[in-house]
Amino acid sequence: MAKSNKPIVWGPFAAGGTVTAFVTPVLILLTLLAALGHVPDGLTYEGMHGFASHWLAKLAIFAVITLSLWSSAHRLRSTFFDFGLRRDKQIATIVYFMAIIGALASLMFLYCI
Amino acid sequence: MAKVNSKPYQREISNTRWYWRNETYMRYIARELTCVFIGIYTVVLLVGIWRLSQGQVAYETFLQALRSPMSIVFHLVALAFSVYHSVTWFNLTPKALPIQIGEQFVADRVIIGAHYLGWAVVSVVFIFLAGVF
Amino acid sequence: MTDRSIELEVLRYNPETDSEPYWQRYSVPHHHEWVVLDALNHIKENIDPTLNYRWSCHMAVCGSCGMMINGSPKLACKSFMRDYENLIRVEPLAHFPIERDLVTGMDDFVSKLARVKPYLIPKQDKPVEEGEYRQTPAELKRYKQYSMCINCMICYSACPEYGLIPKFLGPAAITLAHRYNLDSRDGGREQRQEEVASGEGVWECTFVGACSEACPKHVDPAGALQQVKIASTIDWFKEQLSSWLK
Amino acid sequence: METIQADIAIIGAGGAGLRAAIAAAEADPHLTIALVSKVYPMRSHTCAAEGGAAGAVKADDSLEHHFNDTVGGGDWLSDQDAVEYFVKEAPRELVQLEHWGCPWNREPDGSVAVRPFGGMEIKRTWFAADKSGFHILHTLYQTSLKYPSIKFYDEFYATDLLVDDGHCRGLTAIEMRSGRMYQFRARAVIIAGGGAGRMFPFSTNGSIKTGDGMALAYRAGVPLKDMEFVQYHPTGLPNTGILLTEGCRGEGGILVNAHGRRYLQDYGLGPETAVGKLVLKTMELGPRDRLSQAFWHEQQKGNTIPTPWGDCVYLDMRHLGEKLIDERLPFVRELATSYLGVDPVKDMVPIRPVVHYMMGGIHTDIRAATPLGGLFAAGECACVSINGANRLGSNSLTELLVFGRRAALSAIEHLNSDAQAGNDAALSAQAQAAQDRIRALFMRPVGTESISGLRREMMDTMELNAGIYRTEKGLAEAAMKLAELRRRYAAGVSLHDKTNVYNTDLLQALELGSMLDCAEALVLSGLARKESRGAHQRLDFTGRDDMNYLKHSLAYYHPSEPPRIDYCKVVVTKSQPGVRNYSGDKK
Ligand SMILES: Cc1cc2nc3c(=O)[nH]c(=O)nc-3n(C[C@H](O)[C@H](O)[C@H](O)COP(=O)(O)OP(=O)(O)OC[C@H]3O[C@@H](n4cnc5c(N)ncnc54)[C@H](O)[C@@H]3O)c2cc1C
Ligand code: SF4
Ligand code: F3S
Ligand code: FES
Repeated sequence: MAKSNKPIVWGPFAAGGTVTAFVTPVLILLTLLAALGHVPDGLTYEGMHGFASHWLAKLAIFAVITLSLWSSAHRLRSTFFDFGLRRDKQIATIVYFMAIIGALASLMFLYCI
Repeated sequence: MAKVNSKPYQREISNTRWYWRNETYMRYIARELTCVFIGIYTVVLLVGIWRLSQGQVAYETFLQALRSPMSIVFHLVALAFSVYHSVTWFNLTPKALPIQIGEQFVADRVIIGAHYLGWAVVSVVFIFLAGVF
Repeated sequence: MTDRSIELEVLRYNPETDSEPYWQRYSVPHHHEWVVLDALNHIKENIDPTLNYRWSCHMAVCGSCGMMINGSPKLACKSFMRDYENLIRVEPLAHFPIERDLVTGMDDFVSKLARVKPYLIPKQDKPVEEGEYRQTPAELKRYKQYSMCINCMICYSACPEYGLIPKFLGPAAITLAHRYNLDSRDGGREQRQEEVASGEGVWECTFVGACSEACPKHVDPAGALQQVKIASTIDWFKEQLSSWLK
Repeated sequence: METIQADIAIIGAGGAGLRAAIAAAEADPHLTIALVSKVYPMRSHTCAAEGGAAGAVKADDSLEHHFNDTVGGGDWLSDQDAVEYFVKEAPRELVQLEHWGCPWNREPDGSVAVRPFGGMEIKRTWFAADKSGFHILHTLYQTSLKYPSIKFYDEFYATDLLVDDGHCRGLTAIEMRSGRMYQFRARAVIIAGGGAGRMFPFSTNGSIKTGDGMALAYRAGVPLKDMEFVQYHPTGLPNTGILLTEGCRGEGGILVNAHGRRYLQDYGLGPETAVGKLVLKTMELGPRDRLSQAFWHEQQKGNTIPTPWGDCVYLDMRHLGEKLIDERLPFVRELATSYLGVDPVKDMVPIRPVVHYMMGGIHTDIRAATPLGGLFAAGECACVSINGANRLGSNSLTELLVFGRRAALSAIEHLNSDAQAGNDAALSAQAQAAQDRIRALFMRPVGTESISGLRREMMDTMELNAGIYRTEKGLAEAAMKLAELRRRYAAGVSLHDKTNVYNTDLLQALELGSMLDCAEALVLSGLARKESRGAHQRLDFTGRDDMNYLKHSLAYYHPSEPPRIDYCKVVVTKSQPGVRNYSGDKK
């Protein structure tokens, strides 16, 4: 039996799971503040724009978005399976494709900032 | 002993409802479902970046949109799920990455504790950078 | 020491006479120190000699007596009656074919076990005359936990992915492969990876973790499987990298 | 009936059977080896062994020491040529197991660690925490998966040997999952069926230890040797009979009576040693027979603690500390805590002697060959004899390895000499007869004799009359009772379950038959041995009598009458019978 190529999708999943575990809750907390009307300084247009202009910040944002999209996509794939949707190939293609689109989009937006 | 009719009985497992069978499975499914919320939230972030790239007006509309009740509810639910993801993820880390120093393995709670600490530091740094204080 | 009696519902099946399994109820005395296996033995000896199940050691080491007790896979010889209410439901281990009553088929597990080469493939051969391989207590400890598996198949019964995907090599077999991979004397990991890192190998595991929760010997197959995934992933990227660099 | 052809058929896939299979597969990959076992190999009772396996490897030890401890421990009933072979092969086998991956405990420098056991001059027990047998069995089983020439017939219950012209040429076995009978034709057969402790109601033995292997050979005309020697292990949990390994004492645990007093010094095992300071071969590190007998005397004196499960004494390990207990005796802690609710780290554990091991068994010579051509035996079912009148703890696991391998090598020698296929028609007729006998059981209407009833009566008799101390009267009563039970079994036992698939009612009926045969051999051998030696203690003949009884008993089967008891010589080479000295002043 041949070894599987799963690592190529699993590696970023594991990385993404770790990243989201560390940062997603606090990010949600921050945008929640904004949603409640208390926009923190850093989340105002000036604040964000200033921050996101730096190439290092761009890289970080790109990494967070890409990895968390990827890990969500990967988990979604197995969750579909767990819910009884057994067309794994098709589902995998769709969810990973969407994650890649998201990653590319973020790349483009960041480039535009 | 002459005629033998051996046919093992294969029980069916429900493909779509198995996770109701016990608490462990339900906890697992809840953990897996965190991906939906984290995923959608990431898309929200993505939209934010997009709007940011379009200039101040666009970005402010985005901030405004965040204030809808739907968004607030979503944030609360997503926060709960993402915290659940973090907790489950960190709690399982020592299984996946055990550390052996000399003969002994580092105790699970030390590894988990270190992750929680890191999590707290990261969160505080973010809050600080975001200028909440 | 009998204070009360307790009802035991047992899933019965005889392929020669039944088209499907059915529940049968027995009333057994309750003794404080009895395990479910004692109750089954009581039934077999005093009530119904046609009840069939496997057991031998009565000390949680032979791995024969795995069965579902109130819906969870357990060793009958390690499940105390006192920990249950007045009705205990006993079924054959989930996910396995029922041969008869509480006896399930072992073939699948046994052949999977053989496939992962669960034996030492030495780094270097050493004649017996030259004595033992050296292995420090630290090196021993590295894999010791994973060598405690009694092949009771409880983890297979607990793992929903095995239920959904019967081809999945499953927790215990992969854990035993990992046990040898971690052994300082062993050099056979590459050979085992052929099975272990295949699609039907470790990659069917979604880290449900139920295997480790259920394992009566605290082997922690879930942990082993995640370690195998990480190591296989590192392998894969290394392999890709080195083939690019060529 | 389907026929399965093999070069070597092995009955039993415990430690001995697996070792034999591997040895045969390694010696000649072209051989077909049929490994027939009534349970999956890893369920065999070798998995229950806790303490460890003896082999002299350390610099302070020697083969000489191992030899002397074994022969003295066996009260000079061991065959000394066999013991010599055994101690010589032992280290090699243990190293071999290490090479196959057995997780032996280690010293800081990476060499194998050893622990003391009862009756040893020098500590020499290799151990894998307190799951030594478990690790040995799984190492052997997993290693055996390497060899394509080993064919596993798991959950096949062997019912009869096929014998033609004074040669064993195969066996019949029932496949449990189908109820179908098969005949196995083999040019050599090795029996490795394990012990028979289940004859007794209170035993460390698993449910599968019903003496089938012994009975197979016995009924085929091979005598059972030294069956009267039954080992009681001094430290069993009183409610279940679960064993707490001798390693408990090896690591420093002590025995105290109801008054909180150590008592072994009163029975020739003293002078009392300091708690926590191990002195080998004395006090708690005396041999099992002596310790179990001391318990009996304490019980007579009223120094034991009454419990709902009978009288007990305490095993005190509290001074060993949690760290040592968790590292070296974790299973003991788990067992005592879950099955008795007593944590040895904090509490004294009530224990009492429990039937543990059969020194006797199928008569074999030093080559593991039985008197029947083509039939070999190894493991607990065999009696070589290295264990004599009392086995030293941790010699059995080693014996499985040494003589398991030896049996395979002898079987191959046999194949290479004259082994023929035998007379096909005669063998098939025998197989047919075996099948008919079982079919007859199915035909019989459900009668008055229940399997569990007969079994209970047998167990009660054995407990009452063939225990730690025996008398003429008790043994004679047991002999009568067993003759009666055998008769009732033959005439009236019937099955409630008349279906084929995984019929454990049938299995238990057949196992009961084996136990009754073994029990009768045991009791009659005991009745005939009018002396006290090792584990065979007679209240009416209290001394050892080398003049008349320095010989092995041999019980010969008779289908309807009690066995005939005969004797054969004990091989004495370099150690003349002496005094078993377990008092600390021996030097
Ligand atoms: C609790 C306990 C602890 C022990 N601790 C130690 C220790 O620390 N050190 C030590 O040296 N010794 C110890 N012993 C003794 C030792 O473990 C046993 O003597 C030894 O394991 C027996 O091994 P075996 O291979 O002969 O038989 P087993 O392992 O009992 O195997 C018997 C095999 O025969 C098969 N079989 C039986 N009947 C049939 C049949 N009719 N048809 C087909 N197959 C059949 C069974 O399926 C099984 O595979 C201990 C024993 C017990 C019970
Ligand atoms: S890993 Fe645990 S549950 Fe699974 S077979 Fe081994 S001992 Fe049983
Ligand atoms: S339950 Fe199953 S999915 Fe993996 S972690 Fe255990 S094998
Ligand atoms: S009977 Fe051996 S594990 Fe339960």
